[in-house]
Order: sequence, then structure tokens, then C-alpha cells
Amino acid sequence: MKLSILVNEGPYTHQASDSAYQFTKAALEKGNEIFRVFFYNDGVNNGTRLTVPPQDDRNIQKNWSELADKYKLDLVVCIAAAQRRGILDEGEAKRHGKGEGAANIAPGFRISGLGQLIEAGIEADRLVVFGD
Amino acid sequence: MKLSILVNEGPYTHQASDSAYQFTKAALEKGNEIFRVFFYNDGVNNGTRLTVPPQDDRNIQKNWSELADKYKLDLVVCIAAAQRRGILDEGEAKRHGKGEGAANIAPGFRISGLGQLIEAGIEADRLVVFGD
Amino acid sequence: MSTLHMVNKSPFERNAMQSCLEHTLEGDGVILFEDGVYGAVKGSAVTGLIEKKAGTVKVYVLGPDLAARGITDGRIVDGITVVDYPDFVELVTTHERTQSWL
Amino acid sequence: MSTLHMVNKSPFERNAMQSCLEHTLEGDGVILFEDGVYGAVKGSAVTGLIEKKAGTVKVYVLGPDLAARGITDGRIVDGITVVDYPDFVELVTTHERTQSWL
Amino acid sequence: MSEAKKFLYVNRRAPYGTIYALESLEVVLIGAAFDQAVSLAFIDDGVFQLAKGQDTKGLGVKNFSPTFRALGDYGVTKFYVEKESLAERGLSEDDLMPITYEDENDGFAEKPSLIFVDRAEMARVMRDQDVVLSF
Amino acid sequence: MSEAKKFLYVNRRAPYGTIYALESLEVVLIGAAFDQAVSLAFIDDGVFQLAKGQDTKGLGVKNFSPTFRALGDYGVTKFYVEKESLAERGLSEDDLMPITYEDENDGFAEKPSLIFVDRAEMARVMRDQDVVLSF
Repeated sequence: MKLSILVNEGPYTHQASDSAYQFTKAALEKGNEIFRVFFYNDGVNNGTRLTVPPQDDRNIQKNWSELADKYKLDLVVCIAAAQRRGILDEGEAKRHGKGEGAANIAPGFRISGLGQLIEAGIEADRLVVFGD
Repeated sequence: MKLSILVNEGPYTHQASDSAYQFTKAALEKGNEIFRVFFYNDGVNNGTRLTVPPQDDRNIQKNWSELADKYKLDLVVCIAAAQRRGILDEGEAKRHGKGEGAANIAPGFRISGLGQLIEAGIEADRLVVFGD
Repeated sequence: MSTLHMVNKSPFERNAMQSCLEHTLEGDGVILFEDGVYGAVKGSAVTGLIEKKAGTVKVYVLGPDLAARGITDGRIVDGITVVDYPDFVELVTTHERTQSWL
Repeated sequence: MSTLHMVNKSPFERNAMQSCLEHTLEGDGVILFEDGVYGAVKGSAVTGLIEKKAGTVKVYVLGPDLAARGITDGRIVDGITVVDYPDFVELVTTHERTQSWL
Repeated sequence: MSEAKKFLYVNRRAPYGTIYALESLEVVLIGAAFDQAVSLAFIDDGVFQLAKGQDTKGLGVKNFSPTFRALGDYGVTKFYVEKESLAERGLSEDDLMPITYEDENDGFAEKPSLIFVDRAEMARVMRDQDVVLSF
Repeated sequence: MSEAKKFLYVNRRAPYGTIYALESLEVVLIGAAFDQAVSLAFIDDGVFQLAKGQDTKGLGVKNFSPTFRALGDYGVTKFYVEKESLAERGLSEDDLMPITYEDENDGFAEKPSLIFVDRAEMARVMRDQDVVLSF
């Protein structure tokens, strides 16, 4: 079956991102297709490459990036929510004059518009929402 | 009177940072001393210089930075909480190999240890906590 | 046309589980996960909310979340099914839609 | 040795206001702000929680948060004082400590 | 793209204390361009989003409540509001903003967008959907 | 620095669903080095933090509950646990981890750190503080 996932909370603070990750992984391992994982609200903070979690803790961003790499997942960070919270790709960083090297989007994530969430709802058989 | 402020949530998602800002401003305007504003949990996200809020919205980071500038406030972001969430100063960015220009700490904020929160509790007459 | 309702909040802290249960219809499923698993425990102040719905709604609880919180299966209300992540995925696919009670 | 209790959560969504009120002592103050201001409104399902404590505890509500939510002063429970941010600061300094019910 | 799906946006949170109400509305606005069947549900603290007379100047945040009144122009005309949620909060229907739309199939007659339903009806509205979004 | 202040850490949230319990504990650990009078209060869902037998392997997150048992070594020996909060959640005192400390003023005798109090006593504990921290 074709599933889309919506993640509304950032890493570590709420369990939402962990739950979404475990769910997505289980869905893929069972042979389901993941049309898209969309990150909204504080969920955009999952897509920063700057986190440095404690050595004995999981690295949530890396978990997502690796899953994306393995299964060719489409991880989309909402541009409006990302701007409010300071998640930028190179184009955005340049456009807003944040300086060379300031882009903090993590590998495997891309920034795009909210229409991608609507499309995820239209194209998938089920949309599953994880939040606070 | 000497006050310390603790902010446990990030900008925009919860009202906590707005409330803390309005409270701190009112306290200063009434002639109180603010010993320190400490940012913990997702509160560390108030200290990113990368936010680009909509034109018709307030800029919470800038509000804090300007208040700090005007009143010589000590805005401290917890280092452990900041590492989990991807808020880094230049030293941290270099130490963790995040690349040139990756530091995203905003003007007027500094990164330091949790001891600074305990000290804020010890040294101030009142510690006021804003969170979710 | 049944719905899988997803509840991830403690029923002692928030009104999500109660509100969810008041909006379920015959044949719906409810999965308790994250802090929502506390709603599945016997002998608490909110156990009645779940028990009242036992006849019309099927309730599931996520095992890994129970284990993390030190809740043994013996403390779960009779009739609630303990599931794992693959089962959770299965439940999503076998209900027509999901609704998250955030 | 009185405490200023700070409540910023809707009493319909969370248990913070109720838990707070059950832990107040004679002479304490309670300030309702952010979504906590909904607890100050007359004629709701939780109005009784505040009214029950009216004799022992002084309750304040933050005006700017009321206005944002469209709540006029006439709808506030009698005996609750509407305050602004400078008053809020004053309340913090005139109580011995603050306790936030997050 | 497949044929039109039924999207329901469930609003259970108060405005301003958190951003969820506002960011949900931003999705509704974008979603309106997609030619799907859109409804909004207001239950629990979500009904507070529709309160009359919101004035956020004292907080320095944006009052987004007028945007609800503009949704009719985007073809979003079904706002299901739960009666029990209003009553529990000491609210009556008159405490909410009047929200209307112009019905293009009826000579652009102005019609109410707010549909007051009881909890049992709300449960049926929820089940009559393809995609249910909550924030 | 001024003389020792009384710090109370109030825990009202369940573990794992949110990070507040863990990050509160991290403050307690750092705070223990400051030679202040430290107490912890567990009320409402906070009592769940002390539950026996927590096993987080299935979630891939760190089980931090053993850290509570180590706090005695840092001089943090007063864990006030509210009886009503336990009862409402179907818990008894036996469902909690045993937490003890060695009393250096009493020949390092092992003593319980958990102090079970009713709600009225908890209210008095809270008022007997200089600084009350909640996360």
C-alpha cells in the first residue's frame, strides 16, 4: 500500500519523530511504498544537519537521512515552517543573506511548499500524522 | 528586584517565548534587574540567527537580541540542549566539523553550561519559568 | 468505512483519549501509543473510559511503548490487544483512514 | 511565605490548572495567562474549580491574553482580577516564589 | 491526479497559545487550490479559534481570525462546529464570528459557513472523509 | 555566592513521550554540584518516571531511569512522591523502583530516598522552597 507520513514535531523534545521513524521503517520492511514524509510545524527541525546528540543517544536526523538513502525516500521540509524556525537550504540561505555555509538542511531532506503535503494526501492510500 | 528568566520552548510554536519576552521587557521598564535569561529544552531554538519569519509577523529572535543590546542582558543558551537541537556557535561548529560559516547562534546570545541556570536561581531573588 | 484513531497522549494529562473515544463509531479501531499507553492500564481513574467502549471499538496498545514505561502485559485492561510496529502498519492499512488525536 | 502559581494551559485540554489549584495554600496567588485564561471564564464546565478556591487563593488573569482570545471582562468570574504585564511583574516580586504549572 | 478526495482539517486547539491553529489554517489555504472537497471541524478547544472580537495588539502577534472569514472565497465553506464543545466552554453560537460564503450555484446568495452539529453527527462527519489532518 | 537555597524540581510529566523528564534530570545532576538543598517532587504523570522495569530497547531511546538511583551519590536524597497521583494511576508504592542513599551522618546506613506524601503535605513541601523549577 502507498502511505504518506506527516511529522509535526522536532527531534528529541517529543516522541513524534521517533514514532514516525519506527513506523515508516516497519512499513517499508513490510513492502509498503512511502510516497512522501512531510515535515511541518516544529517537525522541520528534524532536517537540520547541525545536531550533535550525546554519544549514547540515537541520532534522529541521521536515522531519517539513512532511511531516505536506503529506500529513496522523499523527505520534504515545509518552506514556510522552515523559514520561521531557521532551517534553510543553500538557495534560501543566499536569498536571505545568511552568509556562505549557513545552509543547515541535512542530507536527504529537501525544502518545498505546503502543496507537497496536500499532494501527499491525494496520492497516498493513507496519510498518517505524528505530532504532539 | 533581581530576576532570572527560564525559557523552555522555541519561538512561534508555543507562546512561552513571547510571554517571557513581554514579561522581561515589562520587568526592565519597571526598573528591575534581569540577572540572566536562560534558554533550555526547545528554548534554545530562540537563539538561531537563521529564522526568516513572515513580513507581517514579529521576529522573536530579533526582539530578544535587541532587548539584550538595549539593557545589556545575559542571554544564555544551554550547550547540551543546543547540541541536541543544532544550535552552535563558532567554536562548537568547528569542534564538530560542521564547516565554515555553519555557526547559527544569534547576536546577543551565548552558549554555556547548565550551571548557569543553577547560578541564575541562586543569584536572583526570583526565577520565573516559561514553557509548554 | 472504519477509522483507526491514534492516541499518543496521557489520558491523565490531556483530554485527547476521552475526546477520541467520544467520537468513535462502531467498528472503529483505537491505537494507544507513546504516552497514550497509560490509558490501557487496569485500575486507574480513567480505565472506565476504555471499558465503556469495549463493546463497539477495538483497542490496541503498542508493546514497545508499554515496555519503555515498565508496564507489563498483565496490567492491561482485558480485551485490549498488544501490538508491535509491523502490526501498527497493518492496522493503518486495514482501516480506511487514520485520525490522530494530537 | 506565599507562592505565585503560574498557569498557562487551557483547563479543558490539560490537568495543569486543576492540579495547581489542588496544591495551593491559603494566601497564594494564581495567575492565568496564555491559554490558561480560558479558566477564568464564567459558566464553563471548569468554572467550579476556580470558584471553589476563591476564598483562600487570589486569582489573576492576564488582560492581553484575554483580549487576544476575544474574552471581554464581563465574562470573567467575579473576584478574579484582570492584570497587565507590569502588574504580572509586580505579582512576581510580591510573592516569595513562583511555580509554573507546565 | 486521482479524482477529488475529501479532506477534513480537525481543529482541537486554542489559538495563540500554540501555533497549530495558524499553521493548520495555512495548510487549508494552500490546500484550497487543489480542487479537493475540503471541510473543517472545530471540536474541544478548537472552537475558541472562531471566537468573536479577537484583539492581539497587546501580545504583538498577528490576529489570524479574519482569515477564516476569507476562506469562502477559496471555496472552503463547510465549518463543522461541535455544540457540546461550545457548551462545555460556556460559549453560545452568538459568541462566534459570523462566517459566510457566496453560493455561486444559487445566484451568489450569502449563506452561513458554520454548521453546528452535535457530537454524534461530528463523529459521522469525521468518518465520511478520505484524509483527516490534525496539527 | 549567597547561602544555600532550597531548590525543588517538580516533575509532572511522563518519561519518553517528551524529553522534559530527561532534561530535568540533567539539570538535577548539574545542580547537585552547587551545594544547595535539593529536593524532587513527583506529582501527576511525573510519578511514572519512577516506574520499575522500564525497558526502552524496542524504542531505540535511552532508558534514563537508572540515573534516579544514582542521585543519592550526588547528595540528592529527597524524592517526594504524591500518594494521590499514584492511586489515580493505578500504581502502588511497590510499582516504583527502590531508590536509596547512604546516610553519611549515620554510618553510611542505607535509607530510602522516596518519601510518600499526600497532596496537602506536597503543597507544604512546595511552599517550603526558594526556587521551584518545572520543565
